[in-house]
Amino acid sequence: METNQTPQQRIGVYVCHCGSNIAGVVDVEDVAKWAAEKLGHRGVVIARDYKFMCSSLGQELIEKDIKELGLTRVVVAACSPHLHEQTFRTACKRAGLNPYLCELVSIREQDSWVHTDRAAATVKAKAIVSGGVERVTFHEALEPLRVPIHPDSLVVGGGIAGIQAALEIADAGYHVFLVEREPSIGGHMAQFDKTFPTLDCAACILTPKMVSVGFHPNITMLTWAEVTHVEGFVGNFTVTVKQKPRSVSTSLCTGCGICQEKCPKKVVDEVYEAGLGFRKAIYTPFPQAVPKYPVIDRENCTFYLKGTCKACEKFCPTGAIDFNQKEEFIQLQVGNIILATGYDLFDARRISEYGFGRLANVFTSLEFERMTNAAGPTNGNIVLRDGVTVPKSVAIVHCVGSRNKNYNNYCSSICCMQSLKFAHLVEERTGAEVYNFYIDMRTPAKAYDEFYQRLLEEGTHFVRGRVAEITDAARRPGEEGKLIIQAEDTLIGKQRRIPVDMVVLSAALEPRHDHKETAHLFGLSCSSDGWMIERHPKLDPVATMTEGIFIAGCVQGPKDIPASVSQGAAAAARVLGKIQQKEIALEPIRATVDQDRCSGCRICNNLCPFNAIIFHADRMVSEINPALCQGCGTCVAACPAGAISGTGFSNEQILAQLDGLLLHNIQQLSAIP
Amino acid sequence: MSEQFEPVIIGFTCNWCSYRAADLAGTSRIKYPPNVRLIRLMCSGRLDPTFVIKALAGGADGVLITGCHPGECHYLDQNYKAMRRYLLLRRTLVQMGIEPQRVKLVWASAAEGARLASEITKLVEEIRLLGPLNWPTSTNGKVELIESMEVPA
Amino acid sequence: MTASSNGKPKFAMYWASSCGGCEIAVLNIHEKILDVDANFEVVFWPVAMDAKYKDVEAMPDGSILLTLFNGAIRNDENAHMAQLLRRKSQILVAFGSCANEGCMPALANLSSVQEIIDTAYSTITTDNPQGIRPQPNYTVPEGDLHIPTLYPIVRTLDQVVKVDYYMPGCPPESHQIAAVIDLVVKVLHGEAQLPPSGSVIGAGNSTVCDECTRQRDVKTIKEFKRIQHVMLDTQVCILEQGVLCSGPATRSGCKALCPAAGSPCIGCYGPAEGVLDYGARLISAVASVIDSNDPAEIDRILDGIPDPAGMFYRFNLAGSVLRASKSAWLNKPS
Amino acid sequence: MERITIDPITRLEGHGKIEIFLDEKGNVANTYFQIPELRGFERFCVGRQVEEIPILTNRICGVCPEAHHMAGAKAVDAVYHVDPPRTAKLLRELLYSAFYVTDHTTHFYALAGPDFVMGPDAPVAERNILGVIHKVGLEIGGQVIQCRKYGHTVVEMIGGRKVHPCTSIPGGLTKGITEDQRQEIEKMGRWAIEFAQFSLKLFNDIVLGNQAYVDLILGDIYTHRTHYIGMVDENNKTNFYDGKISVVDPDGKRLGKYAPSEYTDWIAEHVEPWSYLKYPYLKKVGWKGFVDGKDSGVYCATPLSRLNASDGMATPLAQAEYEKFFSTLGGKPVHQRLATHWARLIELLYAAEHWVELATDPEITSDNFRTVPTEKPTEGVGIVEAPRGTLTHHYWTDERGIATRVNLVVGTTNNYAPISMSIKKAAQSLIKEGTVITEGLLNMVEMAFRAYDPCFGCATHSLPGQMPLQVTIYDAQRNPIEVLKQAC
Repeated sequence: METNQTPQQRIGVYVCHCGSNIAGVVDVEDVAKWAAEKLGHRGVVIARDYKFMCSSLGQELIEKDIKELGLTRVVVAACSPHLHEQTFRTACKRAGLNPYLCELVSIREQDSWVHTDRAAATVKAKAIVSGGVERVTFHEALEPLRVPIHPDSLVVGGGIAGIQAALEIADAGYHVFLVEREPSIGGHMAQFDKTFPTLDCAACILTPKMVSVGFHPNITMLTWAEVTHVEGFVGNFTVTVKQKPRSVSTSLCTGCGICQEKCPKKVVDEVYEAGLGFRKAIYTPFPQAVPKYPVIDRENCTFYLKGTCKACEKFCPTGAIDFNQKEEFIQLQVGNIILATGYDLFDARRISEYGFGRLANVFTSLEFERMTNAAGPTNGNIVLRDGVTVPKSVAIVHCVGSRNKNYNNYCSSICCMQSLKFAHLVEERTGAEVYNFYIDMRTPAKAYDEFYQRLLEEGTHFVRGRVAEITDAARRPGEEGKLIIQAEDTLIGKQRRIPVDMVVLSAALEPRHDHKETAHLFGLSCSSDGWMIERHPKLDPVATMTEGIFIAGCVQGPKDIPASVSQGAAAAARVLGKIQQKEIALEPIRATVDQDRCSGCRICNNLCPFNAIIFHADRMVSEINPALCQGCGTCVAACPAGAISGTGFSNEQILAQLDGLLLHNIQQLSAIP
Repeated sequence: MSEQFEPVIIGFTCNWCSYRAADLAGTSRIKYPPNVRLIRLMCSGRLDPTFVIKALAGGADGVLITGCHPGECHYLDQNYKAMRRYLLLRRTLVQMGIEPQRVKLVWASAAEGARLASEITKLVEEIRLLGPLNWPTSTNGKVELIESMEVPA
Repeated sequence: MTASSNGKPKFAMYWASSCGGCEIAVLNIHEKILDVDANFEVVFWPVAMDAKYKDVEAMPDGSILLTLFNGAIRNDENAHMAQLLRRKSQILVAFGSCANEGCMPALANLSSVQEIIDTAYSTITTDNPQGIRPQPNYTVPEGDLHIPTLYPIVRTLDQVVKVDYYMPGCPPESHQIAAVIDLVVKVLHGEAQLPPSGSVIGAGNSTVCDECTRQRDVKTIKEFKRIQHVMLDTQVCILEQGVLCSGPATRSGCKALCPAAGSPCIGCYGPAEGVLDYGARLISAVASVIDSNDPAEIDRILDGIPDPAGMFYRFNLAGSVLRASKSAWLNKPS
Repeated sequence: MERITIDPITRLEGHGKIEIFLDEKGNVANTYFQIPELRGFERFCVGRQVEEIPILTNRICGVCPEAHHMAGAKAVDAVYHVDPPRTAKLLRELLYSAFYVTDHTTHFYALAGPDFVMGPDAPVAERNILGVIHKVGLEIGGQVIQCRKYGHTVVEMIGGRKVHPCTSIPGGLTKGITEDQRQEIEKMGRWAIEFAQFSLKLFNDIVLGNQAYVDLILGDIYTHRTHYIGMVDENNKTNFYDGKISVVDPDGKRLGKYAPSEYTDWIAEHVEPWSYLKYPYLKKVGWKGFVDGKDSGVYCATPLSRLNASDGMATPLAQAEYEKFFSTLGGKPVHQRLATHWARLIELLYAAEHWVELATDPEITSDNFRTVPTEKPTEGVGIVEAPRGTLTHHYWTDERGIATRVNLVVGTTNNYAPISMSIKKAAQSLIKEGTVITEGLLNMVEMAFRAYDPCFGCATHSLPGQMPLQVTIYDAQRNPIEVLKQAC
């Protein structure tokens, strides 16, 4: 049995109270005492408990013992390695012990915080410590792998978050590739008219940023383009980008716009105008588009459909139209990636009782944004579908698709403020009666609640309750030809029917429809809602589990413009930090093949998703490229000859930990209470 | 403590999802029975059936194997390899007279602390019903019995 | 080093629960057998000479230099002889699959002894109306008769006594036996060193694929086939053709005889260096290359392996981590 | 009561143990020959993929794995209702003939030889293969080794390995042989014929030329009037690989022939509580205990039995020897057990001749050595003649081809009862009124034994005829008064 042949080490065990976080449930003194007594024959020479091991005093305790007792291994029983592994490794390093000879085992997240029975929790803590002691015996002194960081970066998504991130990095003097799926950058913000709570014009604050992106010497914009493949690892990503054919030569086009005037084909603009307005088959989404070059929408272009027309080509003064453009694949070398792919708007049709798509005068928030936009389809006039009638009463429904277990449990966090903004604009531009139907009013950020107060004064009606139904079936006098809002007013505890001319649905923000593909493409994981998971919800909101890939803006969760901008900047700062380091130290967790013992059976050959395993047909052996290996250990587990070993998680380490956890190393089990 | 049988369960977790789910369960103070002891692997793809067999032979009454949800593996699709091994291993264990319910595969993302906790609770209950495994090679089993046993006349 | 009267060190070979194939394999080294005769005094070798058990017992402990022990431990007599020869020998070698890992007869560890006995004495040809079962102790009119007691499970030699060296194979290939004899003779003449105690001798340090000449590609298996249902390509890896082959997990040293003969490796040379559980290794490897991510489909594919325990632990069950099925351990019919 | 224990090697080693009980007068009251081992193949073959069983059952016996592999192969053919191509059958039988040559040679020279070549009274130390070599000349030793080599070479060429062949599967073989191999095999076969003839001549000169030996052979001690069984082809000529089992009574009258599928109508097995090995007997006649004669179901299955049960040999040279055999020993059937050694040499010659016949068959190198089974597996019986007796394998499977039931009636087992009887007879003839002719006893019992070439590897696991005996004679107080030993 392995445990009998383990090399003897001088091991120190340090049990943390974490204030009362651990000590409150686990008898830490007993655990330490037990380790000293029962694990002495396994090499434990000292076992201490201390209030806060992670405090500088706690760390000094370890360093002192290493020096004075000549410890060769250290086990710390405290919180999750994901929190403090580095802390204690560094402490060991300071004391001259290789940091990888330290093992941090969790008796907080996995014990004291999840159990209540003191006795049982203490036994479990002992088992966990014992597992750590057996495991650490087989740890090897390792050196982190150092890899150079490529100074260029990739930002995916040209919304406000992506723009901010790109500018920050570019201004710092490093090159950025900005990839955007649509013909222009700008994202959702470009569709808005006013922004809450300041009500300043979205375009006015966004366009300058877009322009500076367009002209920035350190930014290469790839619009009408998509990332199709990501390879490599932090510092050394190889990214393949598909450049969809614009059918317009960007080198010749001056963006004069004649082609768009002359194009005979009108197309309903589902994206930018939210279906309210039209664009041409050759188009730029909006006048301030960056870049200025239009694209030809080949699904709708007469030439591509019928083979004739070519009006644009005829009238283009610079001969920039190129019907034969093919899609291209561009390879980028980057060191870091920022993902800022934003959100999709909840499709209000899914809540049929709200009648969107069925009842003409039910509008979505985005439609309303366009309507209120001076450059929008109605030149900023708030009117019914007929395009002329000004509503005398308007209902604004909050939480459409949010905070609803049938659709999305989460709060989309912007709808309240957006709805208040809508209410104000209706009030201001039509003087109509405005009813806001809300569940809870959420106005937490700076100057938000003041805005709410202002609305209250403006006389907007606030009804607290979820809208049950929106119908045009009149039941009472005065309801004819109106949209009736059926809702319970939870403040007065009454069902109410309120007839209005127009309804605006504040639709939820949802993860991009293709978020799963995106996650897989970049090797990230999503929460069950579909938002990308950050490395730590509080302490590391823009980093991900994957080194070198960061997230900013709504891809991480619903948020408003200021939050998106600060995340863009934060992600950029993280990237700049990495670039500054020039090289990065990677966990030396890698698999290696013992060339003598490898039989060349090739079982492992297609198990590696990173193509790190190479087969040498000449010598009939397989080999692992440490630069590509990510250390998952799948090949280690699969190798039938046991010829592949993995540092950090070797069979010896895991089997030893197993024996320890099962307290095989303790002679008489009766020793356990 | 009560007289009821308290199984010992070894859980194998993925560094990127289920181990973090366990952390999350902790930070959210979600309670579950203390019968499970976790081992951290970099990925469920690292799971060598030897570990499971060794755990059972070494005195564990059950084994929990956890990994990222299909399609969400941090290493793209290594969790599928874990699933394949699990399905074949389970068939073999049945022949060895080990109830299949003793070895369970559960997917849990880093966000699913609550789910992991409830899966652990469920497994503990299931195994409590099955009773101890006490494999004879384990310290709590009776390995001596084979020296002494006579063929019944 | 103990020398006998004629100055030659003493040699012994013994079989416990085995088939005799190991002895045949030794006889098959042909002329080499004379080297043994020239360099050793053979004091105990049932197959080749009159074996004086009482003399063995009379020998001083450790007076036999080298004992090759084949056969598994099935009953109390086997265990007794293992202990006796351990005492008398300086170097005890577990010789052949049975002594090393139990071999195929250890598949008996999937059933209880009771089932084994009941089956043997109630077969279709057995005329046994009173359901007689052989008894370890039985009294006939003339006196008492004894036969050995079967243990509930088959055990390997090193599960009973300490073993110095392991020589795998069913049986060990003669060229390997010859090589080991050469080595020992060299050691006797001070021209070579013995490997560290506990090592495997007379085998390679890779696996069978290393010696297999079939072409190999990356492996993706959509269906497991039974050998009788496929016409195997003679040039291509057998496992890649969907037929289970133990080659990838089995220690090299046999020159891949079976695959060369068109049939899959059955694993008689046992696990590779440092492998704790042979079957688990093979399960891990084979399952990993199944070409599906859909549990239902994987299960369908696995139906192509109707007897995983029998296929993956064909030779290694007694030497595996679990060693026997629960019903065998507890001698309770499953 | 006095008790004599004859225990191969030791009571504790246990590869067959003889207990002799004397009555108050000091005459033999009874003898018990016990087999102390059971490995349970009939149980643990169940649950296996049926195509595995011919490989699994190899491990019953490392001395005659070829026999088990062949019986198993024929059984799985039957289970899958598939008829292998002619080439497959030829190759299997070729492998089997070569094996027979090796096995019979080994037995005659290494085991039986010493008794005759050196003479029963030669000193223990010389009565072994080395003694034979010294007496008859080194080249004989060389030739015996050569013969073993040749045999195993053929086994490896066709069976894939020297010990425990692995190439037989349902419907045929996994490989064929090349023309080069065929030529080599033929060459070795022709050598084997000469060697077999030489061996017969040696037997002729040394044994038949020596009246003392002839008397010994014809002596009553070694005579049992039992039934005999053996496989014969459609012309009732002895065959080892395929055919029906011919059953003759002590008068040589053929009671009938049964096909493999019919074996359960003919063979049953008796159980004693003091031995792990069962006692097969002729069902139709019935179990009457350890006795001779027409009314006792006890039968014998050895080279002698096969000659008694057949009408002759299928090859010319062997046929000639067959005729000489019976004319010399006074017609069929021959009941003297020691004649088995001669019969074995005649089989050796037949095997060698057949080896060459097969090796020169034009179809032997064809690559049509497999038929892929198409029918659902059910149940099947395979029978071959192992050197030490008729070997029967019987498997049942479910529709997936997983064995659900297995029955094995194994070579030596057939002779368990007659061996026990021979032992008793030898003991009785040598122990009278308490006076024990110890030297003789040991020797005679051993020779009685050796005639059957018992392979308890097949039943338990010790080697054919490898029965170095130790006799301990106890007085009434069970104190050993004399210990005698005998080498092979």
